[in-house]
Amino acid sequence: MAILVVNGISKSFGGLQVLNQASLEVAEGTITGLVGPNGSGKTTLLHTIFGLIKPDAGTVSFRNQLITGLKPHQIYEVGLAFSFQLPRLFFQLTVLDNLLLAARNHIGTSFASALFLRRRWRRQETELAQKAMQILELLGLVHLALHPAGELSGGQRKLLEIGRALMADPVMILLDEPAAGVNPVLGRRIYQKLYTLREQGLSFLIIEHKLDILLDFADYIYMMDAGRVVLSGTPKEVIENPVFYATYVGETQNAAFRS
Amino acid sequence: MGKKVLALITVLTFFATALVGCGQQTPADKQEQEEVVKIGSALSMSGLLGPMGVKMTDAVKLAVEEINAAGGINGKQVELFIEDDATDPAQCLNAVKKLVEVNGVQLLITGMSSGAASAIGPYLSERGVLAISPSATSPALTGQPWRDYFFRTAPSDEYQGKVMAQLALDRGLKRIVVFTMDNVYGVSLGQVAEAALKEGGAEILAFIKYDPAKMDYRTELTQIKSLNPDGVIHVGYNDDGVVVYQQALDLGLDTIQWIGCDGVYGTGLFKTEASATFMANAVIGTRPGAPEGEDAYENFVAAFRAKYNEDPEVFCDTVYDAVKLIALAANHAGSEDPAKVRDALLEVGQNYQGASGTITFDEGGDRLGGIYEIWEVVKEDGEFKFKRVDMITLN
Amino acid sequence: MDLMIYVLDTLVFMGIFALLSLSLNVEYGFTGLGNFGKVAFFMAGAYTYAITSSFGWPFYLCLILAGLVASVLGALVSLPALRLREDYLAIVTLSFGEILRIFVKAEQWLAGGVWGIAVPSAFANMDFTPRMQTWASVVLVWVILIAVFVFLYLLMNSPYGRVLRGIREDDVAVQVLGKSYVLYKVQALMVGSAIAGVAGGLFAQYIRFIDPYMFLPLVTFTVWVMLILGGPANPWGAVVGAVIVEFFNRGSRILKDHLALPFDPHNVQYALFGLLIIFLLLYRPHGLFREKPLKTGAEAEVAKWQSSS
Amino acid sequence: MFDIGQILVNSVVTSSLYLLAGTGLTLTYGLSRFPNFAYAEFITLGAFCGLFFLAKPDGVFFLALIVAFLVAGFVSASSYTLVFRPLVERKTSLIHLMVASIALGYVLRHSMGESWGWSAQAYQIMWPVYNIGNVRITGLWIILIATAVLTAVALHFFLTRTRAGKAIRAIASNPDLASVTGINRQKVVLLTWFFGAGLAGVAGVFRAADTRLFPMLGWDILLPIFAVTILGGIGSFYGLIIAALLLGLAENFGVVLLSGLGLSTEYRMAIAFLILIGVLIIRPKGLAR
Repeated sequence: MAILVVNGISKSFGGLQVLNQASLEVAEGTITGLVGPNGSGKTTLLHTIFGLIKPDAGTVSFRNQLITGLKPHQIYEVGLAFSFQLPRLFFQLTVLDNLLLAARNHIGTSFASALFLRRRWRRQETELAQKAMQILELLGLVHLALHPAGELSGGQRKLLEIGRALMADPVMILLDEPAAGVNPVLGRRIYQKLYTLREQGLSFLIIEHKLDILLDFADYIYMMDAGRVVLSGTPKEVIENPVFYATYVGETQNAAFRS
Repeated sequence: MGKKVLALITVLTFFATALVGCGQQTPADKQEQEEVVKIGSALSMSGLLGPMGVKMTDAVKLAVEEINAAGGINGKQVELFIEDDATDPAQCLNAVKKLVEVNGVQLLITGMSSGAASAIGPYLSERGVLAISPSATSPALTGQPWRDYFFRTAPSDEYQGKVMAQLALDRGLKRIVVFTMDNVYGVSLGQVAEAALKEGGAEILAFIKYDPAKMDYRTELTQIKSLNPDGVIHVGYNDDGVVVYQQALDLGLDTIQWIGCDGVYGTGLFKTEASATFMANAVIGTRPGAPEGEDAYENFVAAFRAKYNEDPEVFCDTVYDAVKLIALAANHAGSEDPAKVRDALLEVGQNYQGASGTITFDEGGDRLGGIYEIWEVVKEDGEFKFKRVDMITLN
Repeated sequence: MDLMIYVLDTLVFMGIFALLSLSLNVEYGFTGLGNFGKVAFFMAGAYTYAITSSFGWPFYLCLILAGLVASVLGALVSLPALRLREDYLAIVTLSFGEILRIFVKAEQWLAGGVWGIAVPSAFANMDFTPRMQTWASVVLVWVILIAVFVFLYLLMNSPYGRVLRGIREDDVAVQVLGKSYVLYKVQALMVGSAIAGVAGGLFAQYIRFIDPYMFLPLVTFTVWVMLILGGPANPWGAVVGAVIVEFFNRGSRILKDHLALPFDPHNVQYALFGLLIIFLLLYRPHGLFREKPLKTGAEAEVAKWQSSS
Repeated sequence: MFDIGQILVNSVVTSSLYLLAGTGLTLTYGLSRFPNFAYAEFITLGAFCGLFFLAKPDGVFFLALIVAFLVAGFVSASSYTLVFRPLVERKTSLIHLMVASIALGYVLRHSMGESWGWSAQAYQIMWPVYNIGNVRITGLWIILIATAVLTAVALHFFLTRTRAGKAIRAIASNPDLASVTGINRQKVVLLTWFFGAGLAGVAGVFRAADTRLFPMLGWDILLPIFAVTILGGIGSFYGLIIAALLLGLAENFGVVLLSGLGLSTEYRMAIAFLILIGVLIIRPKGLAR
């Protein structure tokens, strides 16, 4: 049962065709990996799915609902969450606030209820704070909860960026290189957490360069090259396919097999 | 944090001391205060009216000097406090409040523009502080509820507008454009003239208002040119007038008769040769004038020239008279109490022969009628000069 | 001579400018919107108050209307610019201030044009002495100031305030986290403009006569000086900044009586303010008071968690 | 009824001024990525420099232009080095940069006001006036139009033929790319700040010669210059040329329309504003992009 269907997305910037009829499907309750060499259009595709970039052609549907053309906050509403490759945190806000800002259906975020439903949002705030602390515990950031996000190190920022997507309580999460910039042990821990969430029914579409980790956890893999999807299958099928090696020939020195 | 608060407190205390310091006098100060009469002047020294206001303030200084030389008021010397209203009515009120509440001034020369006068009027009336405006000329000020403590030595534009219109009619101008700057002075003078012209049977082709701060009037002037009128009624000040005339000369508008007013009377208009040439070619104008043969005006001009090595400009004479009238009234009343000075002003302000002509106040504190001069610009020996053509007496 | 009146007068102006500074704080300090046309909304409020009070309506109704009209204008101005880059918002608001002044000047039927318009005092029927009249204005202004202060303090220490601060840091990230930043920005501008409008109403009420020459871009600049000096995103900073600048403004007039200077300190002060701003931005961009972290109750949970683990 | 020929000439004069004054703004805005509101004061400063030469009737106009160019350029380049570059290096936000530029504007304007006085002053040169049919044109306008055209042509060759010119275009179109290709970015930006404000100073002399000279001179034409810059597309010199022509025509014919409708000609400034709003809604990247 496909939860997300991407059909024939094309996009060009200036004269450069970045996405060329890219299509893929994510089955419900799976971790689906998206791999490919640098510049193959993975990040652009992810941004397009989340409405950050308008596609020239093609459609995206989520749970049989067409979401192309929707704004990111509307896509968030239907149950998706997104995590940037380079963390876009609120650097002057505390780590805790960064997480709380991602909370779904928070009463106090609307003008009127912020003023008139104080009781209710304060109660909700307490509950959300506990949830946020659980996520911080997972990410090992509990001691930094009240520090401004700007004081975090690069790796910690990356963790917080992922944490925000978790905080959003989504049905499905789009992650752009969750294991990049963190040490391999922590990278695996992140994936283990994602895996337990998958067990609970969440779906994932993940771009990852650290293939050794991804291949251990992914249910299905898509590979992109030059703006189109060139290969798909289970991790086993993909690594056994000669196209995979052909595409990565120039990449072997790069991130692909770095572990 | 502690340091920050400390620094803050220090700064605030410094200013607070400065503020309060003026209120608390040492015994020596107190004695001194009894011996002086304080007069405050809050005219525009900067902003749009700054150029006029600076010269007017010079005239105030001159008048105060002369009063002190003649023995002061009720035997006391006059101490002058000068503030700047920056051509902003809100700043004018601010300056007046400072003069009254901090310096303890009760006799003021202020309200240079009609806007400033309107802003300070209610406050003056409530506080019972007397002010004379030398240059607020809007007819709208007449009969305001706060006029009990506010006089003006410049006649209402009601009069001059009629003189301008009459001048145009006398010259046989039938198709006329009214071209005024967009402020109280310009528009009210223009509207009075417009009404009088219509009554006199002339046709008003257009009433064009321009922004005196804009300094580029080519489009408006081109429009006038296209309308092809017999004459233009123009109300402006020196600053914008010089640009208007310069650009009008460029466009060849000097073949039309222009009728100016007191605002465009002054050597400021001769700052560029283009403007001066245009005026000599095309402009005649009106202004409140001193009666022929009276030497009050000539004496004032001579004294001003001796002190500042410059000719007095527009409203210098009315502001000079305003100071002199205050002194005269206070001496007459034998007191500097504003209420008594006010009553005395109504008495001494009857057929007073001032530098700006005969001043007679009505009960509302407005200057009555007056005498108007018709002027033109001539070029004599390579020098441009204003020349009196005629005198008109209005009542 | 009544020094008390002058002190009270100073307090009124401090309160009015503190309101303006707080309103800019909503837009710039918390939401990161550069409103360079603050004076337009101040003016809109002042004129709304002047016109409605000339109908004989009670002053509180006029003040509310002043806030409403300014707030609607704030929304209108923001619409073309908000979806675009922040420098466009700056240029559009700046221009709007100039245009609104031209409009009021040119349309004489509306509010007297260049003649200005007289405004009845809110306490005209109460037979007050001048000093009491000023006292009444001080109380009115400062009661409203305190109310606005508390209102903003509560609003900014709520999840709503958190979203605004998030937008200031990165509006796209906020959008990805499910909040339409356009909506929030429009709301922030409406709240900010409403407060500026009320400040304008209070100004008109107090000064009792307004004309277009009172609303020059200098007012906007002064408000920015206050906020940058006091410290953006800190409500105390906004108020303290207003108090200091107004104090300096008054002080420079009085200083002149005691010091012989070759220039008028009152006129030079804007050049000095300019220098001050440049130095602050270079060496102390957070002003006198730093931004405080949010207080929503969530931070209390952290302590429990940290001590238990 | 209306003198179309005269209004056309007026429009071209207005356009030439906007072109001269807008060139520096569009280039610095394109390179440094923030609107410098103190730009107005460079225009005013140029005008005041001209006063040294033109206070007497026998002043040399071209000398005034050159000195205005150098002084305005120098002050602009110093302000960039002393204020804006340190701010940029501190990763100051866009809004802070704009606030700093407004603050700098007040510093410059009030310093000029205090040193030269707030009252309007005038240059003393008389310009010959020529009649072409019903249309009148002054010597000053001819020089102004010629200067604008020559500057445009020279700048065109500079931007397309020289290394520095190409660098300016490269950085304006893609700020990240230029640092990669080994162009000395700092030098290019500094050069633009100098050169652009120099042209603003020249525009100031023309404006003051055509009208009068006072501290608000630059501020009063800042809004149309911003409108022209955005209309043409920020950083685009060629867009600016078209935009300057369009706005010149729109303003001058707009005033005729305004008075035809019985509205105050003071709305002249609103024309630039309305065009600005229209551009922001329909085509926020301007004409050229």
